[in-house]
Amino acid sequence: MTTRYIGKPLKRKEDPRLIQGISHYVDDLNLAGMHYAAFLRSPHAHANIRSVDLSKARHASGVVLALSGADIDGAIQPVPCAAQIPDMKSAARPVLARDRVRFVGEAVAVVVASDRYAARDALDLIEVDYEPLTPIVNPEKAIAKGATPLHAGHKDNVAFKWELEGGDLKAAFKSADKVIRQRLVNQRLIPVPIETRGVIADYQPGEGQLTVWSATQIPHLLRTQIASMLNFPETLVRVVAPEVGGGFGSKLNVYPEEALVAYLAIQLGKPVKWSESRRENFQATIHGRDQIDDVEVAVKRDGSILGLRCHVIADLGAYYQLLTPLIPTLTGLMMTGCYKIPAARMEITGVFTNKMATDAYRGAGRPEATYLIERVMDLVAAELKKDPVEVRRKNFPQPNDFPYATPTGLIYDSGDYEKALDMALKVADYKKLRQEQAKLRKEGRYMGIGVSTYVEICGMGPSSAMPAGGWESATVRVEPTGRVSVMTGSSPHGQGQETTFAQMGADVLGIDPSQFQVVHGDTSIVPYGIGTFGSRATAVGGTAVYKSLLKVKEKLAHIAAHLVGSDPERMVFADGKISAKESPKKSVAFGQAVSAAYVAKTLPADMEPGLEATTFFEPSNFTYPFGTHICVVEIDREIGDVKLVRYVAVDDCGNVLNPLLVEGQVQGGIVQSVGQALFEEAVYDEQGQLITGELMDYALPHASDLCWIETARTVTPTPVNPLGVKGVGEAGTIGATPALAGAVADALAPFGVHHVDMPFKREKIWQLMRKSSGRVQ
Amino acid sequence: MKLAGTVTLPAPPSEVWSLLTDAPRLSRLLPGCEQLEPDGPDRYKAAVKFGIAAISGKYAGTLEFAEKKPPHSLILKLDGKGLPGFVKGEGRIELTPKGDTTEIAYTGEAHVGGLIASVGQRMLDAAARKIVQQFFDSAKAELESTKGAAAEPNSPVKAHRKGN
Amino acid sequence: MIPASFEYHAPKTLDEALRLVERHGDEAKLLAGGHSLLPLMKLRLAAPRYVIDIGHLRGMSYIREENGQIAIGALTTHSEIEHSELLAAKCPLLPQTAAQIGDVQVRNRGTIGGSLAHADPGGDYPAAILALDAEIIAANTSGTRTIPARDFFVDMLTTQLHPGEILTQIRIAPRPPQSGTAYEKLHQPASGFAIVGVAANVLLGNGRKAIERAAIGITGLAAKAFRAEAVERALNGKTISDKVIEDASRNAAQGVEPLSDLHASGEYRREMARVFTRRAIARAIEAARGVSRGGV
Amino acid sequence: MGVEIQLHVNGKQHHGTVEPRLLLVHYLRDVLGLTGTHIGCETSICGACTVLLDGKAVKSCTLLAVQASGSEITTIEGLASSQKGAGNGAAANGALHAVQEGFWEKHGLQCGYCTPGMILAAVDLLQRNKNPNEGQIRSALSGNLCRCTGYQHIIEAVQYAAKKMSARKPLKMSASAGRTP
Repeated sequence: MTTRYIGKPLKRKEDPRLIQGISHYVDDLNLAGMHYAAFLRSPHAHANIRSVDLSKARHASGVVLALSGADIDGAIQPVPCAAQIPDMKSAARPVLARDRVRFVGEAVAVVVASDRYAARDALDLIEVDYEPLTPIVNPEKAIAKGATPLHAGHKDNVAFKWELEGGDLKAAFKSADKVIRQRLVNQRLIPVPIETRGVIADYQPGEGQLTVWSATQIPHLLRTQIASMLNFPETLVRVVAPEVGGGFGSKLNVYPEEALVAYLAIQLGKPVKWSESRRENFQATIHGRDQIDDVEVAVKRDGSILGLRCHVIADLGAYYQLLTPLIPTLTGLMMTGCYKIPAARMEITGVFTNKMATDAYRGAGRPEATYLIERVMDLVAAELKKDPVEVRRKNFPQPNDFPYATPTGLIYDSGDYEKALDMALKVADYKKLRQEQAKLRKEGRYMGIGVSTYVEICGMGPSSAMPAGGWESATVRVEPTGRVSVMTGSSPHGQGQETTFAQMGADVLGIDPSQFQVVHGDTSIVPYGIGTFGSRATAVGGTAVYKSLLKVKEKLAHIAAHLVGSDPERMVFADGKISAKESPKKSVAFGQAVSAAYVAKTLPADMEPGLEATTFFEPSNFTYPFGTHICVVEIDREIGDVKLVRYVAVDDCGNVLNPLLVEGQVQGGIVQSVGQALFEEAVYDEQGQLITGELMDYALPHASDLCWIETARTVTPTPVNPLGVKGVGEAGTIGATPALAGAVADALAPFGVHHVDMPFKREKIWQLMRKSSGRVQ
Repeated sequence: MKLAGTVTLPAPPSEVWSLLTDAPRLSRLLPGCEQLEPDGPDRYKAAVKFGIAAISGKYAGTLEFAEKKPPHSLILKLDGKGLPGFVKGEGRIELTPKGDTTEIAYTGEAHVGGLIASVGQRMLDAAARKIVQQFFDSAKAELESTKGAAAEPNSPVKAHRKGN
Repeated sequence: MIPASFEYHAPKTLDEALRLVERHGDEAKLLAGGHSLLPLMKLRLAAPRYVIDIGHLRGMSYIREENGQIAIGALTTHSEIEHSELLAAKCPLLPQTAAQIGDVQVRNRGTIGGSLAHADPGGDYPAAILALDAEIIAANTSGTRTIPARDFFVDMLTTQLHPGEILTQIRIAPRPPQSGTAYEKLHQPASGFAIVGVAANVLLGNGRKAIERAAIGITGLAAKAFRAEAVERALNGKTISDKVIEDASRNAAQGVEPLSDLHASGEYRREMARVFTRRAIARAIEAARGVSRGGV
Repeated sequence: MGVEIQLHVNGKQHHGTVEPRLLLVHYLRDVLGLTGTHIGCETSICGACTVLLDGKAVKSCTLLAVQASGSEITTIEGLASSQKGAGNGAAANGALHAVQEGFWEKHGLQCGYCTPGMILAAVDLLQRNKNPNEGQIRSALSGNLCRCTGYQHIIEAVQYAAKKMSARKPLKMSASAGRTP
């Protein structure tokens, strides 16, 4: 295969419709006779529901239906949780609260009206009598003795305990020169895709067909779950994910509204739309992170790490969503990062609190792990008065150590960590940065340099390690006209598969990328698939496409060889032709061979007509991209403001299909990390009120908050898939947070500060400097 | 949200006490109080319009006195809900004679939930302070206007007042 | 988010608008650009019965010289102020302040009159208006009155404007020679509102070596914007030095109860008031020196 | 109680009677079917709903349709063909506007949801400033949030458009044009 398109920065095929505003997200779709749903949500974090009075709302103008939890009792199953951990307690989220509410924003009633304004007005007419209960907000208090359990039948608020240990930990700590301990808080975050969620459901009673449009990352899993929740035949459910305006994990879930809106459409026999408001998105779409880590590390004086021990308190919120309990366990698996640490132990306590559930948010458990281990490396460096770069280098596995087995049971596929580190040091001119820092410190200016060397688990993943299948499907169908449909289960929401898969197809079949149509997100067209998350679209979904392409190619080679009288093994696909290697004259146009497959008059003996292949690709392992990020900040001594000065990212995601898109993913991921490091924090007050409930109070990074991001790459292909690609969707987010944290701690080192919990809000930094200003070195 | 402070009112504790515990008079002090009706011993149903400028909402709820130690101290409990959210507060009021006047020390805590908690956050503290200040300003004015005169006897325990 | 229903009026003349606000009193809300009122209405924190849209009134959007003063119509947008050449020459503090409000879209739509009448504690203009000793003209059906900026802001979201009055104009005396101004702001990272915003207006004397008169307006710190008189007293008549500026700035929060919220505690706000007051004064002095050197 | 409005949207005149509380963004999307204008935050922070009103970028979620009556509006759908809104960036024959082209060339979008608002905010900038530097672009786009791209490719897209537009026949700029924010 000649790679004319793979590896090239092709412009995206999906962009023309997006930049002209003529594509369709859920809320852009309108069906005849559409009705609108609106949800009444609990203002209390914890309360018994004494009564819900819908009588006024039911009589309001335009209202056709109003329901409370009692009205749908038993009709809809609770929100599913696919993650299973031994001995975990049940905590299923009802689609509408019945007797008790357990977080602010939990849906209590739903109204359907003829337009969205009437639906909203009717909410004000619903009267709910609540009996407020004491909310449990702090996870440490939630598991303290005497705390009242949130869920009936539980004896406490511990959802589960999970442990993992590898290597001889006792020996490690016994032979250590030093043991360093630190408590780290990985704050609660709100994913905030710019498009909120939205659902439309339409039911055709004659055919019994239920169609649900949802802003989802997982159309097929959603279809199965809606069918189960409603006890509706799965064969008659069609789920469509139209354009999806960002997800970051928050749309990798099954939500009450998805089943409820479908239920309402069935009840009413009318199409029903629900568009999530931003406030609802803050309160009732999954949150991310929220871990308290107590970590201990055993080190030698020379900087080598002997053992790592960690206890994580994971705040799960009030109920499980699809993957809630699974997320912190990924932190456990990844805890030793990109280092050769002989022994490690992780204990996780999952805790129920009166908050929205946490679940997969970009990186999902791995940013937490990288943050944990990278903070540890910085603390070790500070304690041993070594350069953070050298401590890292000291503990890297070497290229010939791969495949490398971690004490947590993972097998890292391939890597050359030092190469990426060296490249980053060179791009950043690390030596010079350190000199500049020393000079500025003398002037009373506080510049900090943070280094993060990371590895991540991507390409999720073998089914044995996944809660609901880790494979991906793809069908490639060459249509009679020679155009190619690629049906992928990796339903994208900004990742650009329509382009990258077309690039791949073009090289495999020797035709132009414009000949390809990548179809996704419609369960009635695309074979069952898993979805886009965990940086798996290219590594797993792409491989499925690649394998289907090869199958189609092989068939075409046979047809072409049969037509020109040559050997299928010797057929070359290029420039829209299929030619025999030995003679350019023995050649057919691509379309001619395709036509032969359909007209079926001149096919080789025993060959089926048609030109279509489907693959369900099961990866043998995860992939493990890695890299080095270097961040430079300067802190305003008077205000505590952290200003980004430079950012260098060297990422290795294996082979690259489209460098432009890879760069975009890396930059976006880094900025999402900047958000966590500098601004973002979901704050619940003592009463469980979410007081960062709108974008007026929850700050996302703006263009004006950032510096130029300098990116570079090393390429270490993975042996896990034939494309050698590893995945890049989360790299930026996973690599960047610790680089920022390291830079801030480094800037504050003259104040005797070695660790600060995120987010690095001005006042926090200002207080730290002020408190220790007497100790400035 | 915590509130605390002291204020001096121009009357001896006995008069201040009767002002604070007499529902109809009290209703005139509470900013925005539109209705206060008895609902059991030391307990009243209240309808209040709270807010600042454009941001205001109607709340229905209860007002309760507890641990009354005339004329020294009492606890005032407020509980209300409306479309913008709910408020639940408890305040302890202590009266100390200072010559002809009374020094009032108050400490209280209020919990606010719903819409106002999540979007009005940056204004809440100041709004609460303002409401407390208005309350004591009205009390001052009331005491000054009735100075020397005995409190009105047994007016019907129902008070209405139009908005603020 | 959808506002509650209201009765809508779009008067064609100011007189008509005045009659409407007189008739509906505090049940009516004026709508100009809408960037203060509509967010509140969409959240249903505000649900006025009547909305009187004065945005279509002609002749209330202007920046011009009148009787030796600069007059700005209440409906002038932030972006018109930001880009006004007249203001850049005669009152640069206002364009500087306007440029720091919200974002481009908000500045294209929000009006100075609406912003001042709303009196958000984190609004930017109040600091500048105070430092400039501006006058605010309010009209009702029986005539107009002039409110000095110092008296205009009463409390959080509360101004001197009575029900039935409409803010129509802001008047500012042109900047005397040897004077300089600056607006320094610490913005809330999510909304862009001022956590602390300090507008400084200094008049230099004694061969530009001393401060003859200083006016300092501070917003964001407290429930309402105010003049930092203690700072002004500490500056007036003093020979300029870093120490004088630093010492004067220490009085920025004197006698003021700072706001405290999720984004900044009272303690932090108080300290930032000091820092930003110092920065604003220093920059205003620089501007005064630079401009007078330039011979304008 | 309906109120009569008339608006000029993407070069077409529209008359209608609307409920006074109807937001401009809902009028454009639900009444006119112009769904390229998106709703992101509803509190005038994110800028996804940005349209050009009489040539200037505004947030249509914080405007009533009645307020816009009598105005000219350009939405993303009409940008390329509407000379008024497009300035000298508009290309002939309904092709792409230079800013749209820049976003495509420089991969200035991923999920595309913030993109229409981002493009219109960039058009507003380039009308005022033909050759903005990085800092000016960052500041001019601070009323628009993007959660996917990290903004860098968007900045490159705007720079691309600026270059492209200045290479074309210069348009007569209004009095305020050329000022930097």
